[in-house]
Amino acid sequence: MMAMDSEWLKGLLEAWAQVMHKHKDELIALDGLCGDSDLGLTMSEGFQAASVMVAGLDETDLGKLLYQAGKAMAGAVPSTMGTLMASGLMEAGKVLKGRQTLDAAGLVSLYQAYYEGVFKRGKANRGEKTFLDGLGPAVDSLEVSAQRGADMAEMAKLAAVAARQGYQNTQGMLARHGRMAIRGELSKDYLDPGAAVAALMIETWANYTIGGD
Amino acid sequence: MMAMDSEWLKGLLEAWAQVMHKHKDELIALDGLCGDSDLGLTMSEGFQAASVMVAGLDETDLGKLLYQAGKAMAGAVPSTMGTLMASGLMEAGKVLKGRQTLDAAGLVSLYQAYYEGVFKRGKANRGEKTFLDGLGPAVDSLEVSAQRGADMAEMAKLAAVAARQGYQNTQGMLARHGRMAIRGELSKDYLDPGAAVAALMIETWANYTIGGD
Amino acid sequence: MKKIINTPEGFIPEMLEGIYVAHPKELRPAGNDLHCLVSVRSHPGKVGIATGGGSGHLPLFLGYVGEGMLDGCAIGDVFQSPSAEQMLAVTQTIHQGAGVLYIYGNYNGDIFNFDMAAEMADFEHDIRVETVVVGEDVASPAPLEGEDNKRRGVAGIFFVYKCAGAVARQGKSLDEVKRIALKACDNVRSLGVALSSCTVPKVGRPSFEIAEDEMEIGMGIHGEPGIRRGKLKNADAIVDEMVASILKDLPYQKGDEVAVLVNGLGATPLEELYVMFRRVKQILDESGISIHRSYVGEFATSMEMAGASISLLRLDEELKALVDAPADTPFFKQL
Amino acid sequence: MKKIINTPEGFIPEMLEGIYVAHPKELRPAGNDLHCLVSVRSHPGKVGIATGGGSGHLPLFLGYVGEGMLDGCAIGDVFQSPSAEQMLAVTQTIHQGAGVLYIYGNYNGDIFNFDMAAEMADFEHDIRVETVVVGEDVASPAPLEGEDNKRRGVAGIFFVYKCAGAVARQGKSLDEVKRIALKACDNVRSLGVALSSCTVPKVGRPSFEIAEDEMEIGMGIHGEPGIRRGKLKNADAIVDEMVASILKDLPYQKGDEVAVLVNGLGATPLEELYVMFRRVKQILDESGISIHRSYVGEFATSMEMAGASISLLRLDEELKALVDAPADTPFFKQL
Ligand SMILES: Nc1ncnc2c1ncn2[C@@H]1O[C@H](COP(=O)(O)OP(=O)(O)O)[C@@H](O)[C@H]1O
Ligand SMILES: Nc1ncnc2c1ncn2[C@@H]1O[C@H](COP(=O)(O)OP(=O)(O)O)[C@@H](O)[C@H]1O
Ligand SMILES: [Mg+2]
Ligand SMILES: [Mg+2]
Ligand SMILES: [Mg+2]
Ligand SMILES: [Mg+2]
Repeated sequence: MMAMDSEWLKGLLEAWAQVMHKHKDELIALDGLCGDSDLGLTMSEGFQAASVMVAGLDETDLGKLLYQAGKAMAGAVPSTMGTLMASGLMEAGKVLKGRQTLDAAGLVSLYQAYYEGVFKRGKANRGEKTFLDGLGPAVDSLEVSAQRGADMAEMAKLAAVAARQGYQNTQGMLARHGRMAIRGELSKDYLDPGAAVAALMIETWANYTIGGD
Repeated sequence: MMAMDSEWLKGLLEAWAQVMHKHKDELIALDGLCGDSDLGLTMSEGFQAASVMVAGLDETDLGKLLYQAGKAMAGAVPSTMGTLMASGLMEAGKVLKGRQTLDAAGLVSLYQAYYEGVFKRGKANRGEKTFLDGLGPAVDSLEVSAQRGADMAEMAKLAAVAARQGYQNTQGMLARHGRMAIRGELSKDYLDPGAAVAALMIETWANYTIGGD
Repeated sequence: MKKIINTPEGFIPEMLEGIYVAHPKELRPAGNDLHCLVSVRSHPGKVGIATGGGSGHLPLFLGYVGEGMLDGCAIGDVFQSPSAEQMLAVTQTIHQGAGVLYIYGNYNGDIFNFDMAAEMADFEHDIRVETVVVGEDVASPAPLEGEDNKRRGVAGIFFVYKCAGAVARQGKSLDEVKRIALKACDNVRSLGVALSSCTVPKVGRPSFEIAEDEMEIGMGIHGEPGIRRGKLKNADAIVDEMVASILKDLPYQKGDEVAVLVNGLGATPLEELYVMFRRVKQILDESGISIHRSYVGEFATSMEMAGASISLLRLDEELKALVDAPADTPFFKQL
Repeated sequence: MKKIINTPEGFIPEMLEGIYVAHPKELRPAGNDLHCLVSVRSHPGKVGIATGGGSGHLPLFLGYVGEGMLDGCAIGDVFQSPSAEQMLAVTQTIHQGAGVLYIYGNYNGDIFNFDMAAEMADFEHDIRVETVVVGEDVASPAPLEGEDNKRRGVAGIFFVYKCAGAVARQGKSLDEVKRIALKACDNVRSLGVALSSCTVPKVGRPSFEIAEDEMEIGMGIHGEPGIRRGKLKNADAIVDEMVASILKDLPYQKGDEVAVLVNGLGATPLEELYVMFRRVKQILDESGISIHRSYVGEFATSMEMAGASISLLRLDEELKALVDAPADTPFFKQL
């Protein structure tokens, strides 16, 4: 498995940009059911901007790279999810500032900080049908795996399953935030598009981690 | 034949009001072909206002009555034809000021002044497809009849024929004034609604004169 | 017809009621007729300026009654002239000893009634009245020498009010105020483009039909036919065509200065007017004409018509100073 | 989609170009980004006030940047938040040594970005930023004690700008300016009615469907659902329903004074707004509430949406003086 250093991080951001680009139309359609159909555009543009930004930086501090990726995302796509993803990246950057590589614990804290950044910005709780209902179960899973000393590949696999499951569980939840909340009870019928982004992110990281074995 | 005094004039204005009311829809339709469909409304309201105004006046001066009739018309219907009819009445009032009755020459000067009032206000020449193409031939006919000493009934009959003929001759003329002028060459196909009003006025006066024999 | 009104008959009287209760410190009716609006302020010895015309063009006409602009205004029903007596009532009220100037648009009904009012003012009240009829819409050809001006008056009348109002405020004579108004007329040109029709409430259906992909260049503010109907083009192409028509109507030379008015007809968003203004500026830059002052917004509307007009006022030092003078009216304030 | 634009992508950048060339003596961009507008004038020691939000609402937001109102504004694409960095650029430029107050409407995207900008301003530039989020649309229920305010910000934000801008101009502290802005928020309530949709250029079709004989009371300025959709009623009935909802949301008593704003959403003619204002006045008269000052016109639009909103600001002596203070911005002047 490759070392989790600045090259690894740049590669991860590039992989995220690629997957959002690949799933652009799917995300647009998903957001179109109750929202304004922009999610595919903002996620592919936003992660692209973040990836391009860090690719050009001669920097090994993971925290600084994450922070700059967040700022690039924020500048490129000031939509709800764009700003939330930027907040996640920037918070992770603050927490990991000074580190050149990550171990398993460091990886967990990256995602914890990402979650924290999105939470501080959006103030949504678990179960309120947002991105956090996709990312949250993955972070939980990572914490448990790390505690029992699982290896990185296993951690990644389990987290990807948890994120996907979390995304699927958003169907049935009452939306409390954003445009979907306007639908009230009707929102329960739908999957949450933001949580789909979380699932894509974790699955992509998992493939990147395992593929890089 | 009744004397042409203030009672006669009040009766004439009432007869004009009645005929415009009776032909309201016809005038609306006529004005609707190239204009804004208001002519039936403005003529019936305007002559009604003029008639009601003079009916309530304890005044025998024909000039003053005509002037007040004109002012009432002007206040009630400030449209193109409303203002032109008001101008005709007011000019006739100025010319006949001080007279209590009319003879044949006086009657001719009433219509001459009416024509003059409309002409001064609207500056249209004969043949330009306006009210004056209905009233003009009638005034010409009255002048000729008066010159050869025809009696009132005959004068009236001939003038009515001339006015109706004048109205019919507006078909084929190129409109140079008002809304119809916007149509350019196409205007030639239509009869002029204002000239129809002139024909109705003269015919009504003729019936009033002959009927009052 | 989708409007926030009570009845077609009540539309204008109720609108006027609203105007008076919204602007009690600025406007009052002359006599008891709400259609006759005059400024609450008077300046003895000042030439009075009156205007008028049909309703449905707010802020035209009554919106410019105030300091540095007009003294009074008579308005009729939607697109209908007010009566001569209403104009007379305004004239009598705003006469401050120095006579009255009428400034209004070139429409039959208005001309007939203002002329009649002027005669009554003279005959019945010994008030000297002078008249300036504004017709600056280049959609119809310029009058030949000696011919009557058949051009319609559209939004450019704003500049005539502005210049005449400023010079009247300086206490100049009726002849001088009239000279300035005529000078503004000589130097102002306008052209409009319509994208959709308005609906006169008493009529209840759109005044004209226009397809979803069409525009009409030169259409009048009551829906009178324009120069040409064609496919809706993009903003730059529309403005190019409009400004070209306006510029070729007056001799312009490099170094000339103008005031510009980009006017919305009612339903066109301010954003679009600024997109247009941007292009006007580009064209004038290329022609070496500089913009001394600009106005972008709704200055003369046709109720809910979509579209816009462009007016240019060619300036010399005298007109520049008058355009720049302050004004304070319910709808137009310049510091 | 019938608009005078060049391309959907160019719409906002070109609109902004137009704004700068039309108001060169009043507005300039912060940095090189046209989306960041700041006043050309500065007053050392004055609290800076910034706002921002999506485009398509002119004269909101940027139109109120000027003397006695706002110092700067960041705007995004149509109905899209500007970015935190754009807000930060404005913040840095308008900081005059006394900190910056953000005043903006209660929308997710704006909140997230302004919050991020405030953090950056603090962390990266040591500028103290305070925030007042305006949500005064009574179409959604009032927040319960301790709950977040979910109400949208609509045209009533104008009054918050006006009061905060006036007190900032007096040289008061950031805390004091924030206190006034919050006080204005506490006392302002709005409600709108929509008759037709606007079309976002990049989307190309109307944002919502509404039948020829329908209206929606309480619809948001981006087409968010309202309180109820029903048959289009007459003006008095519409205003009655709107004002009743507004009045019952705050305790009012006989003798109270208010400022009133009757705001057009874009395509509704000024004439109709005055018909509405007339009715507002009648109702307030009946309730013993007197109108201290009134505003009728387009203050916050949704491009070419037809409809209107009514805002009332309940006044005490302190707010009255601030509402009355002079202002001089590109789109709003008060003498
Ligand atoms: N407060 C919040 N916290 C976390 N996620 C949120 C919040 N509000 C909305 N979201 C997420 O944002 C997604 C929509 O994002 P986006 O399309 O960018 O919104 P919009 O286009 O309405 O601004 C939702 O599906 C939801 O997952
Ligand atoms: N300058 C003029 N002189 C005489 N008659 C005129 C003149 N202009 C128009 N008319 C007459 O007015 C008639 C139309 O009157 P009206 O319906 O009141 O006009 P509008 O509704 O367009 O104001 C025309 O048929 C024509 O006879
Ligand atoms: Mg979206
Ligand atoms: Mg007619
Ligand atoms: Mg409008
Ligand atoms: Mg508008």
